[in-house]
Amino acid sequence: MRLELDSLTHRYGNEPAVDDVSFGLESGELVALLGPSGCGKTTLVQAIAGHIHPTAGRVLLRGADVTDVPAESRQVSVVFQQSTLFPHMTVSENVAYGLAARDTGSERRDEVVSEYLELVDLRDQRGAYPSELSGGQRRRVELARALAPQPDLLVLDEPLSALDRTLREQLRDEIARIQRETGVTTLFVTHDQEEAMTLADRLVVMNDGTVSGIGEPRTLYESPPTPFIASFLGRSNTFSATVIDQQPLTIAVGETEITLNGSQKDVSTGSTVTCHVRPRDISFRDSANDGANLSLAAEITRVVDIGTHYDVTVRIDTGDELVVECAGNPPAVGESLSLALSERQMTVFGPG
Amino acid sequence: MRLELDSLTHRYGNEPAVDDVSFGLESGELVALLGPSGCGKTTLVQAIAGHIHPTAGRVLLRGADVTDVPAESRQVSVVFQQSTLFPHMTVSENVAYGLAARDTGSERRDEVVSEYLELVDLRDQRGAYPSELSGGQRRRVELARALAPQPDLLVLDEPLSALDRTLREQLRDEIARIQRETGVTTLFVTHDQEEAMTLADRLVVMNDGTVSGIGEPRTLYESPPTPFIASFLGRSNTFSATVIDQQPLTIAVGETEITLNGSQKDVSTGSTVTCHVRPRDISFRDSANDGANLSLAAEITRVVDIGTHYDVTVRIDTGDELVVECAGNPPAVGESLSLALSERQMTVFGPG
Amino acid sequence: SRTPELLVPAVLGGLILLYFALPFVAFLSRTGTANVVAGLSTPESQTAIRNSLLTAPISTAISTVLGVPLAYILARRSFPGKRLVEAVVILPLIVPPVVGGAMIITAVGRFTPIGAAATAAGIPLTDSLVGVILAQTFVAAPFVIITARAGFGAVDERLEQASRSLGYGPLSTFWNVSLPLARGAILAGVILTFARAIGEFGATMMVAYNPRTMPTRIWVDFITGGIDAIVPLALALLGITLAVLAAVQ
Amino acid sequence: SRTPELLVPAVLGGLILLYFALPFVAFLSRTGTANVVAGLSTPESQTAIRNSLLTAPISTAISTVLGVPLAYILARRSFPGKRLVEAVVILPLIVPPVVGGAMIITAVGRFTPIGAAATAAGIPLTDSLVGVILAQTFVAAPFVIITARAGFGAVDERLEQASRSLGYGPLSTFWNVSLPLARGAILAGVILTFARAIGEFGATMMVAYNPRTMPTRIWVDFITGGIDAIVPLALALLGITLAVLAAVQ
Repeated sequence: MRLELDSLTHRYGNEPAVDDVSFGLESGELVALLGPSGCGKTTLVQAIAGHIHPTAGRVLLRGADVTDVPAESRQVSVVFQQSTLFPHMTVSENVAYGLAARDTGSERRDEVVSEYLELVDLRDQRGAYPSELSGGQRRRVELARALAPQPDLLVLDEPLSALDRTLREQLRDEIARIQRETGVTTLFVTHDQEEAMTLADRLVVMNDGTVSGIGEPRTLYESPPTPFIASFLGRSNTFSATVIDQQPLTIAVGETEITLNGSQKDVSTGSTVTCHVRPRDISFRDSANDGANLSLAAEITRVVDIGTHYDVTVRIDTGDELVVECAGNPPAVGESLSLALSERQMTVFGPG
Repeated sequence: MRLELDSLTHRYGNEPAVDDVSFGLESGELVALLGPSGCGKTTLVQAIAGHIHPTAGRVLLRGADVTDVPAESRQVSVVFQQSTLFPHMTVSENVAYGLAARDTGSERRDEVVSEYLELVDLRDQRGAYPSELSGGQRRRVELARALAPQPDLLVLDEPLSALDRTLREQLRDEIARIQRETGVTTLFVTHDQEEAMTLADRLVVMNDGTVSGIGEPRTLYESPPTPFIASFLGRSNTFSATVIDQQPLTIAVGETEITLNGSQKDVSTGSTVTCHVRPRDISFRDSANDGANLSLAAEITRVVDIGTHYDVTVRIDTGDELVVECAGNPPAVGESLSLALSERQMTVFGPG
Repeated sequence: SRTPELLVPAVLGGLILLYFALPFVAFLSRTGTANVVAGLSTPESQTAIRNSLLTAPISTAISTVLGVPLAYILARRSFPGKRLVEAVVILPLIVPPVVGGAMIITAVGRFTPIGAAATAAGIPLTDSLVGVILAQTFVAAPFVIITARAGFGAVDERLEQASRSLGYGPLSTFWNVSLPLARGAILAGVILTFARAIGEFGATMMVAYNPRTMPTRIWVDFITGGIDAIVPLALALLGITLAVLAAVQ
Repeated sequence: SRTPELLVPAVLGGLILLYFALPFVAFLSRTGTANVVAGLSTPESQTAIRNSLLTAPISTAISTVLGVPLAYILARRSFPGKRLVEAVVILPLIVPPVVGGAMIITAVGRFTPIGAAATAAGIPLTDSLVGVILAQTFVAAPFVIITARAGFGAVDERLEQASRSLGYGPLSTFWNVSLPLARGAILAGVILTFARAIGEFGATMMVAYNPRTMPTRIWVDFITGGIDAIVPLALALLGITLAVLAAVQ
């Protein structure tokens, strides 16, 4: 593996920032490290880059333990949320900086600088100073500077969070392209699940200093292993139900009994479970809901026009309110109708 | 009208920041002022609040010209992107601050403070200092402080931009609820089109110091008046076409001729037009595409699994590449098939 | 494992720390040999202490009352000639104290129009306590201005804008928001100004060699009695300065 | 339309500006009446100028070489006893110069172990140019330390981390990134230190009344000849200080 974290734990004073974190990146992979602010992402970045020494655990690069190796000997390039371009150097001096450290000859250095400025589409800005560039251009110079020394690992620490949405989406696509073209092993750190899911081959989802789940975006989105991942990876409705039978698992949602043929869940009869389903996976039962094998009675309590779609809030038997996303022709408030949802798109979490 | 900007222009030195901006807010309305960074939004906020004196034009509140009235006499409350809670005062002292200025008796003041802390669900934090609160709690205290003196106008200047996505969506819903409950006239300033469209009754879209369009979110999204709004309000595909006939407007997209019965556009025959259509409004023609009356031949060039959906890139006759959002079962790369799109969801922009 | 990285700077920095600390320690260990109480109870010492305790607080008060508003304007406004104003504020810090003293004499000395008028009115501006205050204020005031300006600069202007929008005028906003939030920096500036004022020597020697303050008394006693003669008064001067520092922190 | 808002602070601030500027202007207008060239060509003046131009740059260099590394450590690291180190750095700024001079004498005076050894080796530490340098360094070094620390503090630590990750060790990162980016603040600190060193009077009078520097010469000439006798040398001292300020800006 290119990068491996082995039971990494770090405390600031007595405050644990990350606790027993283990995961790895294969060569050429783009993995997103995803979690809310304060979940310990930055501490991991600092430990991987070599700016802090973890309280316990190991960092391995290409299989070698580098926990005690200083930052300058790790070949890990980092791009932070805030620009770290050297303001007293031109664009090409910035990009050449990491090459000079590796004793690249000055002619070869010029070539490499041109190559990477070409890659980020900034060949005409060679002589400009960072202060003369736009926010998006600065990001791209940082990418070029980080990539030019051909690092073993590229760490992008919230590289898009300080930007406007439009620019963010543009640069996100550009990062995807650059990663495809260079094949550099990349750890993309973000709090934005949309960004993470769009870019990453795999997600490592963190919560409160620990790993909450690891997997491909679609797998984690469709079959979240924990309630935290269910709610963090996208809008989520939850409602409670009672287990009334096992094999097949049968639950009561208010008056309605639902049999889940596909779900294998270790919950005892009589216990309360939480069901999770996404707003876009619920529809209003009408002629053609082929895949939707489950039904729930509901009353419409609120309809909001979001412009791109309608958010319809409904109340079901249990008193829980659910949101249904609906593209057009929303029902009227007060109407009673039947919700259609499919077992495949519903996740059941046991108590505790 | 509650607030009216009348031909507002402001220059910093010789640099024009906003140029001839006019719009108004009706009593009780929630209007979003939307535009990318640097489009002049902040200058407008400063002029409305009374912190800068515009180079030309007028600011009217309840019909009265307040352009020369100092900030403290305007009854306009502002919440900024960064917290402006007074760090040396407790939560309740912060909320009471604006009441004390208006000579509210101290007993009545306590009542009002409780009422507004109740509104933002922070009744237990009365005695806390801002530094002891979470980011989300600080935002809510700011809202309570801004609302307690019952301002004529509430200006929210990028209030959610510094927060994580999850918290941002939570607080967005909370702002909608609070605005509904208090009925305060609100100008919500943001660069985030999703936020703006979710919250606002009407949008004022700005670009480069001028107003690019005003209207309801759905109208602007579905029938964008300018190419800027088309691309800024959501993902957008563009492709070029040539006008070959008028009445009905007929355009040639590569080899394909398309007749647009509903479009009334003042473009001369032979001129090149730009067509705009959203990725989610294109589908792959199969059995049932009732609404989609137009067809285009296309070849699949790339399929990316985003987790929540697939982004399918296709190339059409003209060489333009379009992105199609598709929920499941994406076609294979290299496949040739027919795109279905509806005239209603396509916008044509003339040259220039 | 990271300490060796900064070994060279640590050694260099340690040298200057040692040089700062050594005289301090040597001086304090010397105090045992002198009779401090007897040294301080001579009439000359008493007068010097009284003069210093009278003039330094007044100089500090003048510097603060006039300097803090100036610091606020410099932190918040831009105006034509601002760079000149900044240069004037730095000037007394750059000008050697004896030259500053000479300058004050050329402005308000006995034979200048201002000085002559003041003397005629019974308030001589040189060789008087007023002269001491003039010298101290000139030399010490920049400290509170520069420090307070940095303090106001660190207060986010939007906090003041929020206060304005909540119904407070510029003056009440200054009192309610700017001043309390810049309090720490202003206090640090006041302490520096007081320390500089009560210890002022060069300009005072020029403008008001008489009446004696503690620093000028120390000099006179040193000339006549050597180092042992001045330990009590030097210790008292150091003690007052450190006591003010401790009281305000 | 906004100026009246700040009328009161502008008037108060204007008063102190006036008080800073008035002596300066009065002094410069006085120079016409004195023969500057003749005043500066006496052997005494020449010696004083030479001594000052020799000692002040050396003191500034020592303060910078030892102080900047200390400033960097204070800006970047936390360690046990950091508050004590900070207090020691502030100490010479708080201690009155004459007391500082007295302290230096108790540490390295002729009759102390260090002073006696140095004298025996032919390098007396008091009443010598070395003594002048010791006095100047003690009083002036804190300025460059405090200013450079603020300068390093304003450099985003992540720029240094980026340099490390790009293959540079701590020392080359300091040279390539930290030092150039804190350059402005460090230069400002060097100027303040030089100005304070070349103008140093109180501590110098105690530690090395002889050989004369420009400030001590000004004092001696003032006692014997009054204000007119010292205008040339005071003007020269002011000119050197302002010239250094102008050269570096």
